[in-house]
Amino acid sequence: MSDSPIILKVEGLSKYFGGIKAIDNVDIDIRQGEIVALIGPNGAGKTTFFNCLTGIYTPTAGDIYLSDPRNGKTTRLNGKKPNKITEIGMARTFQNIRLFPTMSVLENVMIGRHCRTKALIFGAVFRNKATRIEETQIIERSYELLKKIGLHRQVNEEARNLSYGAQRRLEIGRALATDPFLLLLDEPAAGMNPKETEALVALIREICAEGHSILLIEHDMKLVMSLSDRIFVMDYGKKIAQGTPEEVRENPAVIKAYLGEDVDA
Amino acid sequence: MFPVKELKRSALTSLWFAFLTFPIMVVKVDPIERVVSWRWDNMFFIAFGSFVFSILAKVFIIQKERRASKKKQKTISEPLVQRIVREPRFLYPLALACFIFGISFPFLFSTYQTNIMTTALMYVVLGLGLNIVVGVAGLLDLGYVAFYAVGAYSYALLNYNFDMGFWTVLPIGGLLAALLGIILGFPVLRLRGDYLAIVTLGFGEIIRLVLENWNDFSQGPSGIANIPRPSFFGMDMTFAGGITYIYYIILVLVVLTIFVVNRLQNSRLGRAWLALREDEIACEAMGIDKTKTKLIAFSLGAFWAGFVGVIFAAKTTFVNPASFTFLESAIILSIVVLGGMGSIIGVVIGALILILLPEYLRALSEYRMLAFGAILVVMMVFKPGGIISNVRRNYKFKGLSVVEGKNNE
Amino acid sequence: MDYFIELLFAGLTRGSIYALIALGYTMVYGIIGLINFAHGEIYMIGAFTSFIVATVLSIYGFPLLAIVIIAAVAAAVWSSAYGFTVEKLAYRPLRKAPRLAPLISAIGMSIFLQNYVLLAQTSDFLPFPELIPEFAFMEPVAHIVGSSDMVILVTTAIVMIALTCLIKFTKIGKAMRATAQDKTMAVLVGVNVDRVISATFIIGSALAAIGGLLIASHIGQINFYIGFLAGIKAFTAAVLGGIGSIPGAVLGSLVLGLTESFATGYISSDYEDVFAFSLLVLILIFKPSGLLGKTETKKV
Amino acid sequence: MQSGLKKKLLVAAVSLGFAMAAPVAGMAADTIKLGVAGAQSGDLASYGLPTVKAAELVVAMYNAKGGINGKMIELLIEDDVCKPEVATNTATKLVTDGVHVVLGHICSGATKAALPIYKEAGVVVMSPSATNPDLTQSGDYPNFFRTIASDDAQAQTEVDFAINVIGAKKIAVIHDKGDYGKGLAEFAKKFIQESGKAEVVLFEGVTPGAVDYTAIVQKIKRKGADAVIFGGYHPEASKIVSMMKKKRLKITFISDDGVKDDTFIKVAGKNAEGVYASGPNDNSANPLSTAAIDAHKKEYNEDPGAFFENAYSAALALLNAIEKAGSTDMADIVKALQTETVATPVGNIHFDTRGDAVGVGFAMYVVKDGAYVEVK
Repeated sequence: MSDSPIILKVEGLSKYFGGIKAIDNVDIDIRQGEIVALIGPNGAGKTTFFNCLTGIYTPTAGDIYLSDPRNGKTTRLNGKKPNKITEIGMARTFQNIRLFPTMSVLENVMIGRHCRTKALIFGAVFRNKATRIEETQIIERSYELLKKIGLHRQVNEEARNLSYGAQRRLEIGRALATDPFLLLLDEPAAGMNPKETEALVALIREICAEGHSILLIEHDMKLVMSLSDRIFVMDYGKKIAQGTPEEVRENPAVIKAYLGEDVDA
Repeated sequence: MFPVKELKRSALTSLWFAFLTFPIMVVKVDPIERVVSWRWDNMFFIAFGSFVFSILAKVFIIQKERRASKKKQKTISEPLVQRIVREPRFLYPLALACFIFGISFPFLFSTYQTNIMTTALMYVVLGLGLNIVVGVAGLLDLGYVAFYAVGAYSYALLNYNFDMGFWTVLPIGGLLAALLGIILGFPVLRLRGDYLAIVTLGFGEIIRLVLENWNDFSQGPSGIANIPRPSFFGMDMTFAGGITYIYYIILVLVVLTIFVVNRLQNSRLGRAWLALREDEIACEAMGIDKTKTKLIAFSLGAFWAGFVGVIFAAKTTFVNPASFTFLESAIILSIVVLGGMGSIIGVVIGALILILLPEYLRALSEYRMLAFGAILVVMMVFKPGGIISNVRRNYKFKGLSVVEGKNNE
Repeated sequence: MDYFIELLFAGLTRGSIYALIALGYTMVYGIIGLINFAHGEIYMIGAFTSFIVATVLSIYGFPLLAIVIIAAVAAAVWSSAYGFTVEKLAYRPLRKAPRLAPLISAIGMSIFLQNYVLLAQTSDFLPFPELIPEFAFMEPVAHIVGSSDMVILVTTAIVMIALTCLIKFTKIGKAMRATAQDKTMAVLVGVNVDRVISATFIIGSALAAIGGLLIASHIGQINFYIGFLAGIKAFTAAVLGGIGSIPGAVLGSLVLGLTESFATGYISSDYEDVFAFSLLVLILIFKPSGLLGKTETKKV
Repeated sequence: MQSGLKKKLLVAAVSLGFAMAAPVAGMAADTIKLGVAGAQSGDLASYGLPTVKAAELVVAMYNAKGGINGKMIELLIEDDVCKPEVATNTATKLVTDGVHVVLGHICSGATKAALPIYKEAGVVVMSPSATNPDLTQSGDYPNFFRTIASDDAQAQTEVDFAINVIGAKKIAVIHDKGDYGKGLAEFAKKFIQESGKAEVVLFEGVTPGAVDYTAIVQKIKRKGADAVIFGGYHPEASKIVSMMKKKRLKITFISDDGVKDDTFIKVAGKNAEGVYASGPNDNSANPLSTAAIDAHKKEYNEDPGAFFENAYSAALALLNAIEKAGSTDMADIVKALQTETVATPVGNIHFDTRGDAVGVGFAMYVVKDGAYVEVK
């Protein structure tokens, strides 16, 4: 893997809230086709880090570069709006699920297609041929994705009526609908039972095999260790370790950070 | 059936209201003649009235709870109205019947009735326009009347200064309003909900104040008179003919608006608006350009208001700033919320109720506004979703062939 | 220079008037996030109650000081009662409803209360008794700042300090702050949220009533419609200062009052409201949460 | 396409409306229908209701005598809340109901909006209170008449008084930004400038309902004005005079008919002393006027309100014209109005070709010991 191109490069990223250093000078890089995990105790700044990457927060210092492996174009993400970043090809899910609760499962995924389609007022009102074709494609593509994440039987259900695990999967499906090359998953297994988690692991592998790279935050160490190619560890806003699962597992700094916690759990 | 404890509470409620309304209802002073009149009978009415009302409200609530608990097992059955609306086999004949009725209206009823109905239909279009902004996209706009004013003054001024005709100005008025919507929307749409509300309110007031103060431009508070009615291929029309003609224009506009709004709601754009209303951050993360999408909604709403504004000027043949106060915005907003946000039929019914009811309640003229305020409150308390809530078409998926179906809620 | 000082005091008086009403808006908004459109009407009812009480007492020949005190207490009591009742009837059932529902309910309540007073009393303007006498010691500066201006300025200052203390140091104040920050957490730590919200409405309404008495006495007249414009302006001031923030409401009110006063004095009163609203729009564009409002960190 | 149930409701609403409209519309055709339109509810109701009462009194008087040429007179009373858009509905309703002449409307804006409708239907309209000069001077409304002098005449009276009687050199012209007040103030400004004897040092509008007028009063003081001419209604006027008193500004305050109202004196109290206001000529010596007021007191147990005498006179003039013309045709009525002089509470009047009453004028009044007295 180490020879595939770097698609995300973060250099010296910092984010301060007033005097609090939520992220302090963090470097990270992700290569095409990798599954990378970001771990750390609660409050280590992982989600804040995601929010900086996806443009929800503006970083205080540092640079974020995203390179599209499909055309090799590199963009500096600092100060870009979240929707622009998604358009470039990095999509995310949320730790505290943010689906559109009263919209149907299908519609939730269709929203993901928004940034890859064009129809505006004219198309909406006149429903010309191009618009009709586009709409059909949106629906077909969304249905395919639902099949992949195993929600096609609940296609007409309202999103809020889904089980917790299904909602998490739907978030992944919705993010995939934006055609990303890099997918950020924020605690995708939180609240799932072991069976659901197993299915999730399979799903993530499948997504990765299709050519998407993945950066995930997760507390379930078993999942992290079995899934990740590389792991970054954060604590108190700083990156304290990085490496393969084996290297990280033996790193004394990591053990100290998780003091008292069962690392293998 | 009715517990004694509740009776006691009702008695307390009535005592409370007797106390509450004491200075305003009972005491009346004449500061010049220095006489005080004590209207004790009012206190009795208030106490008695609030006692009865509170018992009625209790009974209503108890029954509602009972019904709700019964329905728990089954899925909640939809109200009749919503079922009819959802079923094409009911809807289409009904829509056709309405349309035929609409067309024959001027032949069935007097010119006066036609005129009133024209006003009501204007508010239908205004409501539908604001519905795009508030109901669908979730942007609270308290200054909608500003765009209405822009439309009305576009026609008045363009006609007065350049002798432009109704049909020429109709699209121009709409476009000017939409343009203004974009200019205003651009800086303010990034504000959070309630800040947006006050800024739009302020903007509505600014437009009115400018019209009031800038005499050279708008002729100030005395307004512009003798605005011509729309022409019909250059023919002169009798007075009644003119009213009927405007009625048909607005009827066509209503049909057009319903058509367009319906299509917009079921489009890529409409989905984005709905999503935006539910979760802005998730929307942005899904690649939706928040500002652009909101701006489109805002200016489309404005466009419709401008349109109706032109018709308003043509119908009234006179405009002055007094027609475009905050109360007008509040009424249009009430139409949207009362009818059911986001629901086209709801808004249509809401507009007809709110505009026709006061017109036919002339007999109660003094109590009209009192009743209007009370109805708004009672309606919201007992049915906060509006008359018809959430009749929205969702995409239903049947196998691989996609059919547009109806909502499942 | 004299002219500047005259306008300065005119602006401060006007700003203080707005502040007394704006505090109620900002407190309610801070706690339940509702634009209480009926607040202007509560202010009007406060003014009317004090008008009725003061006139009745003066007809029965009470001394001025007694009239002022009784009228102020009565206005505060009844306004609070109205505020309490309005919240209970029109807002409390809507706490879990869609966001716009309580707003429409508030607009409806405002229209209702206006017409209630119109029908129960009169549509005419009525002379408000002069409750603030002309103090002899103010005479040398009366052309700049009169007795009633002085009383309004001082009252606003006292009210603001008292309110700040109340919120900082008392139990109910702490409960208010807790509720404003996180309603669910407040319940968990044992705060009776319903009671806190009621208390907020009661305090806000009482302040509006005091404002009503002072302002009506200052301008010397009253009718059922005075709440509307004053309410809108005060609300604008609250937003300007950062809605939800108590010092913000006062600062916003003073800024608004001064803007209007100087705009009238140096430019033209034709466009005084245009200046006021333009100022609001400008400030919100550059500082979206108002002058002293907290910039919200998005919780993702 | 989903217009759905809307019409179901509509049918109900419309039939309701019909039920209410029917008794009025269904009367026999051989009555003379006198429409009365104006604000009868809302915040301006107090300006419109006295007109209804005046019409009721006059019609009762005529009908007691057996009507006009054997026909009884029927009243059609409609509310326009002084809003232009409502006024067009009101006018349409009256025209649909076959009205012959209309007494109204009350506000100038509403009148302007309604007039084209009456014009097309050939209905003569006479207002007791719409003072906007355009109504008669533009020549657009041959069917319009009024028993009140227009704003420009009133402004002329005020300006002449300020310059010639008071001897003002620097005049501040203030208005309330409203239809009536601003129109009047503009004429005042124009006449002052044309006279060349005084200058307008300030011309500005105040916001009605604002909580405080200190800034504008300080500005008047700053400009060194020796008189204020105010165009608008009494609530703002009383706020301004009391604020002037508080800020120790002692200059002459001259205002208009909207202020020449006893409510002004009640509200402004002792601050009203010395305020000048123009108003219709004093008719207290006219026996017709006293008779009309007595009739009102007898019938309604209270003193008549604003514009009562003008409305009473207008009703008399209209019915007299129909009687003399022997027809309800617009052309005949117009001719009779212009040629036949009729004795009314506001004097013996007829109308000029523009529609203004000849014989109605303005006089200046001053508040003295809590009452308006005419300045001789």
